[in-house]
Amino acid sequence: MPLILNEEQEMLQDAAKGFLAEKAPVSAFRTVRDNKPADGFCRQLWTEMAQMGWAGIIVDETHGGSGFGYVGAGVLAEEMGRNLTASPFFSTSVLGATAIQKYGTEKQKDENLAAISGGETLFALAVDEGPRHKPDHIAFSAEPAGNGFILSGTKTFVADGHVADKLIIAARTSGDEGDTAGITLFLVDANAPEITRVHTPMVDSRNAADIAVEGLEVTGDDILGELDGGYAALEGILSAGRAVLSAEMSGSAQQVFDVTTDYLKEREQFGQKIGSFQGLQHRAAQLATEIEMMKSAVLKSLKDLDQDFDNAGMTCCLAKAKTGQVAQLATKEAIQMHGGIGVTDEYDVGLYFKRVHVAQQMFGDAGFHSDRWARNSGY
Amino acid sequence: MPLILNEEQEMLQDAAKGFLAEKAPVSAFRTVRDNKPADGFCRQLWTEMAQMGWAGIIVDETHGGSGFGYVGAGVLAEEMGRNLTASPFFSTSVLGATAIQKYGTEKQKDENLAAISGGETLFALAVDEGPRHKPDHIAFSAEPAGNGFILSGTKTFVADGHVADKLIIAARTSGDEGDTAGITLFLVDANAPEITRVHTPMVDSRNAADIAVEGLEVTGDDILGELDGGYAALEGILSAGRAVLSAEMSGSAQQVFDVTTDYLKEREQFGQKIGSFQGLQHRAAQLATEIEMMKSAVLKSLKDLDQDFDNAGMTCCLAKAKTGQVAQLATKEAIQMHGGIGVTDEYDVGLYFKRVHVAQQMFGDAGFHSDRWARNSGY
Amino acid sequence: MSDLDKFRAEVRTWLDENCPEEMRDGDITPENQCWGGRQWEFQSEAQKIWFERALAQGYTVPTWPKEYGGAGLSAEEAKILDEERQAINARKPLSNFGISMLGPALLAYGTHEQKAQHLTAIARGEIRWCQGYSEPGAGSDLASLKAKCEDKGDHWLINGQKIWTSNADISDWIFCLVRTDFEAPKHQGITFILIDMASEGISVKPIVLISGHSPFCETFFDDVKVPKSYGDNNPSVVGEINRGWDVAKNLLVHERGMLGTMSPLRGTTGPESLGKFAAEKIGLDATGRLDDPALRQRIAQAELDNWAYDLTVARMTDEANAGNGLGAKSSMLKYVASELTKCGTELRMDIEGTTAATIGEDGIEYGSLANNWLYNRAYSILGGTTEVQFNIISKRVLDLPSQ
Amino acid sequence: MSDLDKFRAEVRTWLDENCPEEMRDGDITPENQCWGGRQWEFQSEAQKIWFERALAQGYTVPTWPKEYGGAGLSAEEAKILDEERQAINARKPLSNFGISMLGPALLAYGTHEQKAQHLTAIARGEIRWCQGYSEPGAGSDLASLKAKCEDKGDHWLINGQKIWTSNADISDWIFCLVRTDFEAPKHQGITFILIDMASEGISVKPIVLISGHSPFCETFFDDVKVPKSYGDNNPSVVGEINRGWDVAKNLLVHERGMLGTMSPLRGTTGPESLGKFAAEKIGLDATGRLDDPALRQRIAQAELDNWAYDLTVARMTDEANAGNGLGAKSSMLKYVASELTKCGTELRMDIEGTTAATIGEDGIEYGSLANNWLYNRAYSILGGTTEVQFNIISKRVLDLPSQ
Repeated sequence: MPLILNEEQEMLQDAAKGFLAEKAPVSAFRTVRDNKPADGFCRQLWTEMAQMGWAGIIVDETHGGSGFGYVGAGVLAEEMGRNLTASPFFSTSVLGATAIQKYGTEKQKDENLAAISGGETLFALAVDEGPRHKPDHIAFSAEPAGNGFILSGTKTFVADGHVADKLIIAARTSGDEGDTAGITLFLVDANAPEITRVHTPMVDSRNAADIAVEGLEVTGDDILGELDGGYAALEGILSAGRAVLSAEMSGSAQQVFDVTTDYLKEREQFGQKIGSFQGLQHRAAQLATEIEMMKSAVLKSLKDLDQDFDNAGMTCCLAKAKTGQVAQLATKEAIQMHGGIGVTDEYDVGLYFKRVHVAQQMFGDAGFHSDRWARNSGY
Repeated sequence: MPLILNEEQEMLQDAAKGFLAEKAPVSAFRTVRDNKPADGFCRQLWTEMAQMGWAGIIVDETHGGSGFGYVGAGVLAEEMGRNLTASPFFSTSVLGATAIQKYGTEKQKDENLAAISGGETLFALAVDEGPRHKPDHIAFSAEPAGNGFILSGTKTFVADGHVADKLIIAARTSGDEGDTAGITLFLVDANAPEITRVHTPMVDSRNAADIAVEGLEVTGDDILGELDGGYAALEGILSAGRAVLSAEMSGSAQQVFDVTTDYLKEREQFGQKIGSFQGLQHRAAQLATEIEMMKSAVLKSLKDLDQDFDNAGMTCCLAKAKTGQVAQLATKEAIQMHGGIGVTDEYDVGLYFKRVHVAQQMFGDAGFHSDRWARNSGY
Repeated sequence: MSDLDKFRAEVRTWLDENCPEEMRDGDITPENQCWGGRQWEFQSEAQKIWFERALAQGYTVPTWPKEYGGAGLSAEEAKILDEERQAINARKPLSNFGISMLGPALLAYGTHEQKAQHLTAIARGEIRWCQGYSEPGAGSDLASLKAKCEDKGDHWLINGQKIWTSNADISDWIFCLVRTDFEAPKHQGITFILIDMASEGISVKPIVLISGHSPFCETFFDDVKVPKSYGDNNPSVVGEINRGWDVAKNLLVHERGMLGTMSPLRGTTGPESLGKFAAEKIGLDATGRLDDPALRQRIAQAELDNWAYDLTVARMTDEANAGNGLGAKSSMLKYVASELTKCGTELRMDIEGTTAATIGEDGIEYGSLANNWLYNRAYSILGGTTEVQFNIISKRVLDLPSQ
Repeated sequence: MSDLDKFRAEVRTWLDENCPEEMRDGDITPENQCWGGRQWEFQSEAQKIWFERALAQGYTVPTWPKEYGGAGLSAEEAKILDEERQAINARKPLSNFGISMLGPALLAYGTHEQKAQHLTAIARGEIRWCQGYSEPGAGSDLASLKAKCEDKGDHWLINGQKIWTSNADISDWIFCLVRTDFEAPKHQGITFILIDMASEGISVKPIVLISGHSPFCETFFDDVKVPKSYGDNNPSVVGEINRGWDVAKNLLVHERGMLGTMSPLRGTTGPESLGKFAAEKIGLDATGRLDDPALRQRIAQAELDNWAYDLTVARMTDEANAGNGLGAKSSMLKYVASELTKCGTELRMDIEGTTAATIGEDGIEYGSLANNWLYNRAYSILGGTTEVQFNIISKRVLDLPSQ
């Protein structure tokens, strides 16, 4: 399979560019940020996205989705990254949809996938329990009780957790905190009275929640995937998330670089366009090269998810590592090359810097993934 | 104590510059390299160095030395680094003299220090047993036998080991390979029939030896420092070595940078001096800054050795780390900025590149020392 | 007992008797700092007492001549005063841009009458100054500034815009670079002028940064009339007309020196090392190493560089004391300090993870880690960008050719 | 069965029947490569047989026209031949600069008679060519070359010096850039000329590199007479006089593409990963990580970058096949490949420690790790320095302004 978009995917990309330019450019994100609606995003926009088929982008057509797979999701995420579009796309249409479609029972699929595709039900994935990503350290408890389990524990940094209708919670059904065996995923109603959600606005003006669960009773029907074998499913969902987040960061990095090269062509100092200074030219050339490398890594991880989902973990890991590094470099260079105005709120480059920081931290930063790669490679 | 040279040290520096420019410039090193004398250095030059008081630079005046301490040794090493001077200075006058003067008995001092200062006896330190520096992993065996010990084992990369008259060997008298306790230093005659030395010319055209010892009988009088407590002494000798090696690398880095900036001012391409290109200017400015940082680190480590020898370990560690990084960057940039002629043997920059590589590896490279620093700092 | 020893003993006694206990917390922040100025209100009685006692002694501006409100101390004496003040962890009684920036320029270039008016008012904390140098089109290339200053006989007429005027909204006067000759080569048509911010036609707009609210403003001049003179031999212009660049250059060097000597990583974690802080937050692995190898490497590198930087400041200071001035090498310190400052908060953001990236419902809290982390991006831009420092190093330290 | 499938079947059979077993080791090195030329001696009977059979088939230069010794294959056919050859791990029967560098230029710019003489001789392995472009004063700025070529009526008279002429000491002819007009703008006075190395006045001096002996030479031209023509319609000059830059530019792009597509880290450790190699040499710590944290980080970064690089080559190839040419982005590949190549051997030197830094009594052994490590410094210089690649990227990819 060649490492380029096919015609259908290119059309999706064009449509996304057009839609977002009209409905959700960076100025729309600023409005959300400044007006602080309780949801943290614009419901009307989300409804229109769902109508475009985006909410069900990876969902099979039989379940009301548009069946574009992960390359399609990545195409959308990249454009959203360019426009800093805030929406429940990532938590619902990537994480939620992947969880249900790849690991759900037929009943779970029937109950959820159409609602995801229609933009009706919002999902959130509750994994981390501390300030840093550590998916193999799950202490959140699921004690057997009668026919089911009782869930108790806390989760942090649950993206869109404040508005989710359903939560996917990684809990421990056996073993110890550091074990990957004994983890089970549960699909629960986010509005259950046993669940307390505290909204945590993030520095990128996106939203998450800290979640505390106290004595929530669930049954075996609420398990997503295998009892005690949820880690593989968690890994699969995280891989999809990492690849699509990488696509989003790639879009942000490309956009901020484009804005910066435009600025280099306009801004004059010392009687010359600053883009004519070789010091800046050489840094721009290096960054442009890194961006090409990043784009290849992202596309490969998305294609791998579509082709062989269960074995795509390592390429998603590498993509997230590379993208984290390049997007951070791109946003730092953007601020520096813009000079004084680069640190003003009025200019957009700072917004990209903040978003990339949070997206880096989500599901592991470049250091996390390089460590993971090395360990997986036997060193 | 201010972080500058005092008047006496400045005079020493001027004298070293003058002497080496006349007697041992880079061309002299090329002659040694190309003619391959068995010693690997020029005996006549060494005799003259000893007459200048360099061989006993750190040796007390009561033992025939010139008592300049480690700052003095560093001043000389820096100038030797500038000129790539090959001599037994490092192994004999730094390692050997430190070992005897700091840890020797009065008898050992009387027997050895004057001979070192006179340039008559050559020393070598045998620590490593594999291709990478690991001073806390000593397997070389010293079995108790009668009143003494029997030494057996192998050592690698013993600098100047091929010509040394005496060897300082780190051996295990108790404990296991990974223990720092149970190491003992022995001072032995290098020409003992139980010792086999294989000359190993290095890529920097300096010389070392692999050493194999089989059943060499020694007595308690041959112990240098404490029985089983030799690791502290070893650390002290290594610290002194690291600081002085850092001074040498600092000299090499400064010299190769000077040569490079001269070239940038002369060489024309595209109708301009290449030093007028901002791309190269900014890299040169960064490197110049790094060199200043390196110089401070080196001087501090030397001063610490003179002021409080036993507690200078960490600054010597940091100096070696910083110097390794900067000197490597400086030699790489020198080759790259010289372009095609930078990779020819005819130009000197490649000689500095090779020397810095070997000096980096000796007694731990920048990675080794940053790991050591972090561990020592509790993380 | 030498004169200096005697002085030290006197200073020690004076400080001990006069500095209120509450002012011995050492830790000046932009919030608790005593700025002075028309709008100034003391935050505590102790702050007021400390200021007044210091003022009476000439210790708000110890090295300035007594006739302008200072204590006329020599450099050695001032160093002793500083040491003794720090020894009891006492705050500075007054600190602001008038003392650090305008004062030195007036001392070097002002007439007696200019000094008498302006230095005295600064020393007494009566007037707070801001700086009007940068313009939207004149950042790194400061000398290309365009704020127009026309000679209208008895007054100057000023039109134009300044940017990055710190605290312009709460300052009383501004020292400004304006263009008095548009025909001359760019460095030769600039004039250094002193303007009352209450003048008609001046308006100020605060700048919001990526880190949130900031002391920076944009300052607009719309047909602002500035008297030629504030009294006999007390012109509004400092130095010669069209020679303001010389005055400003002096100040820029001063500013760069200040930026270059802060201790970059220390501000990040307080007295503790970044690595130890990380070990507490993240924990160690089975080998005793921080349980995040990539982060560990970055922290060790930052600590190594910070150590070498601190030593370089020490070495260059010692060299300067021995008669070898720092010169353009100050650009090296500015460059490294700003990189390390950025690096320090970046690392801490990574150590603290999503906790640090979480902000309140009201946005980024002033003084929070996230606030500092974002603000610190400006360090490699303000006071001369890193690129400008590189240009200075390559030309003035390395003597590389120009194109 | 399509024509191409049929062709594939034929080729497979032909290779199977004709390629000697000994030639199926795939691993061409500068030592066992079949270079051809007047001084050439086959290293084995198998090498000779394989060359002769391929020659008879036109397979020494498969895409060249049959009349000049090729097989006249289309691009698709040539790709199939290559795939099938690689499938049985067969060496190329002949490879040299004539095939890779001069051939394409002559095919594009040569007269029929030039092609008939030179292409045929290349195809038959009779003449070995070297390249005379760079001069001591014309490296990155190649177009500033000064080797002087004067029109003397029936011959050209050449004086000057070339540098980096690979294998000039064992080559038969040289294709050269010389200056025929010293008045014209620098790109417009250059001529591309073919010269017999046996001509009187040519002398060659090998260049020793930091890595030891090398194929590179300096080549001196001292009143060298070159005939205007080697026969009817067969001039010594290729293309127009003073327009040699156009011919050369074509070749440079070709050369850069070649350099950009090698697989940078693979050459370092063979099929194995660098990290696994390090784990074997150095061992793991108690947590299962390589027992050298800094080195581990560097290796992981190199593997990550190498992976992204390989994917980028693949993606750009796919884009080119889909009609979006690579263009100046080839400079990106050249830059990254040379950095990774240097990095790979650096890492291996650090992994192997003093073992790798030890050389024999006779100096650096050819083919040793140390030899490669040192030689690899040249990758970011030869074929256009990294700095030149950056200039190309900023101008032709990013469209940044010129000064």
